[in-house]
Amino acid sequence: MNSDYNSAEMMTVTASRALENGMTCFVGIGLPSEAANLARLTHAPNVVLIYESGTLQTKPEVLPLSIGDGELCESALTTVSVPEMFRYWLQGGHVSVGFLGTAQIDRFANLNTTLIGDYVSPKVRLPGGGGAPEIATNAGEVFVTLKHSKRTFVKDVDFVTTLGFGRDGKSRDGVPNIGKGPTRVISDLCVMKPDPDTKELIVTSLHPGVSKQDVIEATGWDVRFISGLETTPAPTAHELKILRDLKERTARHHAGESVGEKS
Amino acid sequence: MNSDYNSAEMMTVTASRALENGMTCFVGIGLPSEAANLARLTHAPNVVLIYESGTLQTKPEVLPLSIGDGELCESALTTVSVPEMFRYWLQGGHVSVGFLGTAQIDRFANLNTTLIGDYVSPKVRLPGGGGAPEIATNAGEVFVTLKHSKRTFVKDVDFVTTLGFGRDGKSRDGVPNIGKGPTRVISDLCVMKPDPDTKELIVTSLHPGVSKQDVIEATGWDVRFISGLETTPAPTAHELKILRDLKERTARHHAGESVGEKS
Amino acid sequence: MAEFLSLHDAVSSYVKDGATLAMEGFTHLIPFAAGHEIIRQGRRDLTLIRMTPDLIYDQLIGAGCASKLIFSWGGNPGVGSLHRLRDALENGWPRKIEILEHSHAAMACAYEAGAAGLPLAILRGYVGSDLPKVNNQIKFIECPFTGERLAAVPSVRPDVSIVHAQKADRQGNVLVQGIIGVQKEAMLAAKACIVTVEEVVDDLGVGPNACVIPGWAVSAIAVAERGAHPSYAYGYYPRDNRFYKEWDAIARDREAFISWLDENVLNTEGVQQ
Amino acid sequence: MAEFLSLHDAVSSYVKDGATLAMEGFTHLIPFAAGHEIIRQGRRDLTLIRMTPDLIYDQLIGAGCASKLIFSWGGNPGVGSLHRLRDALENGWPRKIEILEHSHAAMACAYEAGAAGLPLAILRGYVGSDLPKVNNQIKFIECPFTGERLAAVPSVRPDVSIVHAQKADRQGNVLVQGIIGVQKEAMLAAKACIVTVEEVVDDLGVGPNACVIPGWAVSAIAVAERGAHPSYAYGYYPRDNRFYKEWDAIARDREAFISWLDENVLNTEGVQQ
Repeated sequence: MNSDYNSAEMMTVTASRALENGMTCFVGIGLPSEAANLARLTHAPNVVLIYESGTLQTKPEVLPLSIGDGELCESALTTVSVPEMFRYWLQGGHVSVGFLGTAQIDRFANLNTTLIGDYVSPKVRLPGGGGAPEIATNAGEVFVTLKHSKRTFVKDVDFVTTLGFGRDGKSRDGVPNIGKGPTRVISDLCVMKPDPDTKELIVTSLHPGVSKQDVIEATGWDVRFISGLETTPAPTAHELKILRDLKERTARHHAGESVGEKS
Repeated sequence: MNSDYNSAEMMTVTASRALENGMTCFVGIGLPSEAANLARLTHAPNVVLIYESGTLQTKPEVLPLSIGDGELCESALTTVSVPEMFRYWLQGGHVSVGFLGTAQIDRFANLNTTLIGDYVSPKVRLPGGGGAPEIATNAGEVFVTLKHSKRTFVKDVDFVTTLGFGRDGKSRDGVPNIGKGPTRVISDLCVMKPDPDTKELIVTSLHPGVSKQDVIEATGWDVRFISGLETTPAPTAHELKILRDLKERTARHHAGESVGEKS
Repeated sequence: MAEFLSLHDAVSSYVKDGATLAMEGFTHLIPFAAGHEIIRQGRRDLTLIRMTPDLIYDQLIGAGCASKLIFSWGGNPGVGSLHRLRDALENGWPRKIEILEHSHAAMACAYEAGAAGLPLAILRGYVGSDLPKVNNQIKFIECPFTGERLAAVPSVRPDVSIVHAQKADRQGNVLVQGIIGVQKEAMLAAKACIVTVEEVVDDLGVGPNACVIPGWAVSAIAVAERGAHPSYAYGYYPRDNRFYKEWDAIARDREAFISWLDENVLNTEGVQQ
Repeated sequence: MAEFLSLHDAVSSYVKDGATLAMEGFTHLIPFAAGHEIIRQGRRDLTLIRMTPDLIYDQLIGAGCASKLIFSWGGNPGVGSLHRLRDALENGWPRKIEILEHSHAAMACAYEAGAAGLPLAILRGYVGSDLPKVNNQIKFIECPFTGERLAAVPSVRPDVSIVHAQKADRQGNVLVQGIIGVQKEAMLAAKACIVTVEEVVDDLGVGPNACVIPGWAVSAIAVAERGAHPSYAYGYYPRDNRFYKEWDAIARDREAFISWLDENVLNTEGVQQ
């Protein structure tokens, strides 16, 4: 792999490129937030970022650790209540894309952030749904980003916290007032998109230096590749600089700010 | 009748006395607003006044002409949206008393502000329900004030815009989460209260100088008088001074402010 | 993204004959300038939605723009009747008008539900009222958890909403301040929304939780100074209560109304009287 | 009418064993000082309601105060798991805890409905999710106007709500500013509500539409400086992100948690760490 950048950076830059000027993006915390703000600081200065904490059109200088850091409110156009955010802005149809992370994703792009194992006595208890279940159905479309591994890309999720296309790929069919669902998944190895007919996720682009075999070994189902498979363009020097500056500012900010806070 | 005050002043002062410190009053425009603010400026400085325009705990210097005059907002603790006012503050159970006027009232204290005659081709079309239908059922209790006449105090209203106790006096029985309904009606002749059993309005107090016959002749049903009928205490000099000052300030304000507005 | 247009162009591009139109502002910030522009452009067969029709709809109805009115309180606040509305209802002049009548609580909830993208609003309302007998859009549902009977009304989702606001910034973000009524809900519930503003500024200069509607949720912005007169704009000019009182005599008489309309609306090019 | 009490007295008078308790604040203004006071007073069998349990409920659950949790996202934001919550769910330590799990949208609507005095909230939600299979409080209704299938959840109406706010004035009117979350809804939805504030001032000094809750809608107010730490108070102090990160190690280990609790909560008299 190209030594100028690492796979995490490749993933973030690729995810950021999915966002375009004029999109209104409901941003999940973590990787999506990193990618969304990179987009805003590079090719999509007018992308509108919304966080579920109620901050509308926010432009944080540093990445928030939580979905409700003060930075998000201070740099927002305005901040509304959480019920208003979910009722007027998300359910009201003002969000063109929801950008989500997840613990598990399956071949039909269903997301599991609830648990591994059985609900009553879970092997691993995960945080739960948060905003995702309604973001995934009420936003115009959904982008998902997460690291690739057999534990994260599974044939069938243990629990459908958030609808992709359902256990059979058909769960959105004929449902009124529902968004397109996941239109692309960006990992540290590749980009996947749902097959137009079956809605199964197929690899449409491999990141530079990644082989089909790498993806096959990191995917929990018999993964397919699109004919005319592309290579994802590498990050530009500019993208890498902006990203690294952002992360460096963020690290300094979170370390610095907490000092004064301890007693 | 005592020459120191007129019957309209008697009505307003008597209505104002119905309000007590600590009550939270959802105020209708016109007579109720006059009475509520008189109460606030005399014996009940801590009565909380709410108007449907969203103004919470307002203390207008002059009487508003409309339910949403700037005066109400400028003197309010805060101003919320109209949906919030009806949902959180009224329906949410924070209003102890609703103070209403009406065009017609019947023996079971049902209010008609919709029309005289038939709905499809009305003889007289009135403004309609406004906030009253839900104020009357969601407030803890209701006070009603209007001038006495055979046209206004009728046996049965042409249209039940706002529930008193229903056509049969029983419409609140067994309804969950409903207020007590009208507990007193203040006119320019007397005070009426619902009979505890039948809910028919009966005269409990005659204003000074008013005879039973006066009330009988001005009432559209065979009106009854409580045993131990009282005489309403006359307005005090202080109440009259505050009321007249308020109305005089109001007249000056509405005349004055509009001058600059015409072009 | 909000487009800055002249009032004439904003109205002509978004308000079509037969449209469902909500012009809101609860006593405060009533978009009179826009209403007059609609009359000048001779729009017809409009379904007008407004909690309090007020003088603005009395004028549109008297001018023959409306075929239907959805409302909850149709008076001249503190003065009396809306005589043009009554003349239309009682005598069909200048044309018959259909009405759908609600309570304030139901309409406020219906706007809220419209903004929330829901098909219905639910409230504890209309108990014992005759209104459900004359409005077939009022239904009742049973709460699946408590069994309580609650009223349901369809959400308000107009083709176009028009509101007046104090300010917009150059990106088209709009500030509404003071009595905010159902302004935000009306804007968000509609397929398209026009905002007239007193002025356009560089910076709205408000606190973190002000009622600001982002430019990307607005279709068009038109500057209309004193565009809410004879209602008012908090921070700009007070309510012209004298005009509200004078309106009673003007609207009582068809001839007086027609000449008022000629002088103050039809023969002006958007100049505020 | 709001009563000014010490934090100790506010908690002891309103928070009883077995109560249904909502302590809100969406990342911002989380009432940690009140949470620690509840732990010190040894409350038991609480049903805890909160969209994001966060460290505050990780601490109450680890201290054994709770028998049930109603929530929608149970992580340490940007850090990882809430290990005390997981230990209770996975191993029943220090006691078994029952959970009722929602999405954010549903809980936000449930608070809104609670504040609105309604028994249920309706939303376009849970489509295709397995959550309704494990939460029998999620039902579906059919819109009587459109036939659309919509989710219904019971409104949230706690016995007691506790929130932290920036300021109260001497009449007990409360100002919440910045990320207001579901603070107002939690306060209005509850039978009783306690507000801890950074300070009491003569005048809140805010604009006409600020998020101010009148004193007559508040049960008790207690001054708790830095009462939201390690979360933050807009205008007073920033979020202590370092502590949120350090919590991961503390909460991972039962012994480490117990000694943290001893040092920082149990053996302090409401002194904020």
